[in-house]
Amino acid sequence: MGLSLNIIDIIVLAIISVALILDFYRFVRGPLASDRVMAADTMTVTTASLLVFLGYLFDRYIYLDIALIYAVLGFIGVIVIARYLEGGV
Amino acid sequence: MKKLISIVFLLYVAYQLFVVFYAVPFGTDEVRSKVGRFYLEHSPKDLHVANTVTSIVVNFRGFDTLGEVTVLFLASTALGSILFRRREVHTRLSHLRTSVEASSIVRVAGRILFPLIVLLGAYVFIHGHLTPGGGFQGGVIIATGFLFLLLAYRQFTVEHRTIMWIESLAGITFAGIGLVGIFVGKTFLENFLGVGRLNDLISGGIIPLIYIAVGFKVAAELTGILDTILSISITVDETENQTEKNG
Amino acid sequence: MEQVLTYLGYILIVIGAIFLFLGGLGIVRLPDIYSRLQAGTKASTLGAMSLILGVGFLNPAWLVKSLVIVIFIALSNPISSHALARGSYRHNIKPWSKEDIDAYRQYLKEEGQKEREEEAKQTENKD
Amino acid sequence: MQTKSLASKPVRFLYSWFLFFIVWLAFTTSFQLPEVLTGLAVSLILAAISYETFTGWGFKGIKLRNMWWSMVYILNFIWLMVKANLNVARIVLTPSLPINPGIVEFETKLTNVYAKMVLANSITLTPGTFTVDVVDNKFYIHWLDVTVTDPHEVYKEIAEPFERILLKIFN
Amino acid sequence: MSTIITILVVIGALVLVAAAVFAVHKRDLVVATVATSVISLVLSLFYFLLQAPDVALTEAAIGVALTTIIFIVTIKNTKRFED
Repeated sequence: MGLSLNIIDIIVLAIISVALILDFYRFVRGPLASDRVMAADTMTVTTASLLVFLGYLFDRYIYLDIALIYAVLGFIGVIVIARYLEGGV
Repeated sequence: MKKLISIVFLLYVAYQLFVVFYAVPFGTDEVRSKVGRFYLEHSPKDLHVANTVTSIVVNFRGFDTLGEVTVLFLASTALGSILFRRREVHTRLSHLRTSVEASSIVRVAGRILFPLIVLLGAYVFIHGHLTPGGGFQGGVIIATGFLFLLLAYRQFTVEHRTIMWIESLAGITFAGIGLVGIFVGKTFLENFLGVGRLNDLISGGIIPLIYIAVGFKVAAELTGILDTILSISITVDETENQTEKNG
Repeated sequence: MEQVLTYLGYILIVIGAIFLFLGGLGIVRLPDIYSRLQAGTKASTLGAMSLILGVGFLNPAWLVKSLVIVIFIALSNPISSHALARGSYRHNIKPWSKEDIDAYRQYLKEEGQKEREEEAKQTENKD
Repeated sequence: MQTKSLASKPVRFLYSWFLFFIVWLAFTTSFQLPEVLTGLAVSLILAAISYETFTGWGFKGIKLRNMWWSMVYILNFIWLMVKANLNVARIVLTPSLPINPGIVEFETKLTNVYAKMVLANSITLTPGTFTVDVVDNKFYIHWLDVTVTDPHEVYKEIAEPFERILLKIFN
Repeated sequence: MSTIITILVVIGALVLVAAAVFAVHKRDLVVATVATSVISLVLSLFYFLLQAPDVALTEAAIGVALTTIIFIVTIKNTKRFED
């Protein structure tokens, strides 16, 4: 893969990786199920933006579709668990 | 001790797998088999399909896909047959799906976002031959949209008769397109339409038609399954409560 | 003009990445689920929006689709966090509070009372 | 839904069709004839299914005045959102965590359900506040740094800047 | 592949393993369900990095809500241990 990255790209990727690790830390630590769900939700949003950025780096327009799916559907998984917690499902 | 042994064993297995896979030059031309090269060459050239995976799934191995769709249909039917009696009890016992209503924000969001989710699903399966995705993925997205409605509104249920009709019609369309292939050409699911220009919406012959049928079928099946299992989850509670009160 | 768009895009992308990082830091540092939801939702929503919009500016042909993604994120992300907060509260997870300010608990208590009364009435009618 | 300002069925149907078609064009970003025709067909089917619940107003919503106030609202909102995030950043980066969280309530003057949703989402995304629940016209807000607890004061503090504009758009 | 992307892949792999261990070892099944959705998220990212957008899209569409609801309904109808 002939991927040419400039310094800003590398910095951005590094920052997003650190953000993902922080989210995952909360996922591991989170004392309650809700904390973990929230961490997973934040990870989903972060990953969606990471996918858009990687799509730009690979220069493939169609890769935006996957990020679109995460943006549109990502919240339904959270609502499922939220409804379960409030006794709704 | 047991744990230690299992961890050591797992690490050994992981190491061996690493050794094996490290030797394989993934992603280079050496591993591409004859079949793979054939697909890569012929799918844009003969069929004018931008998404090679689609052309393999629907055209070169279309019969396989028909089998998969049938498996999904069987699974949904089997689930329905197991849970049917429970459903009957459910409709008799309770007028509401759940005890706690969703918050009004979620309900209003359901009104606005549901059509947009369905539109995205339609986009994914209609553009299956141009962009990633296809019938199955589009159907799953539409079913997720219905899941959102089922979660947000506790009175909302899906009309199972309509679902059955959509499902059957989509299945018949798929098989019918295949049969037309027999009559026009030689084989089942042979392409009988013009292939169009690469990267146009009207291209790839029968692929978009089949994907639309598959999309409808998968969406209908999954929606039916979701509605069934969500009703069941209430039914168990309700029947338990009922027996407690009566007994 | 193109130069300007490129600079603008990169600035937005870096801001977005920093906000995503701050969101992660926020959910690690804050004391309870509700405060964490605040940090997580706000920072990650703005971060994602800014980053995706930045990519749109870098590549003007992508602008429309990235705008669609941004709009969907802005619509759907607060809803999911709101639903999660409501679900957690109704699952009896108490918020961390210095001065014990909690209007919602009062409301839930009243509502529970009302429901119980109604249920009692219904069972009476049945019998 | 407000029965007062409900548009007639054909108008709502046309409005939904129009809106879905625009979203479709945004998905495909292409103006070739087959794409446009397919989009028209798909959004027609979708509008036929869901126009009853999708919108209550129809084209009445699209007025120059409303568009102008929506612009004002969005700009205002973006500015407040940036401020909110700087605020969160300040709190998170301060070692001592200067917060005093609590849940407060206030009553809104809005009657339209869509307006309420917009208000709730805006509150969720702006400084230190977070919608926990909406019951009829009562909002329950988790506030990261509570300064006042009286509903009227809370209303003035949190909701007023949004509601002033929202009342102009939705009424 | 560029170095930073290799690092990203390594981080993702570690997250994957940790989430898998979580899903197996936690007594609270809701947490295990969330762990599976994290696994699906990272897997989707991997497929994306390996230039297989079709598979990534499938993983995204299925893993984001459909598996969750099936597991949650199962948990609801059996038993949940909370920790």
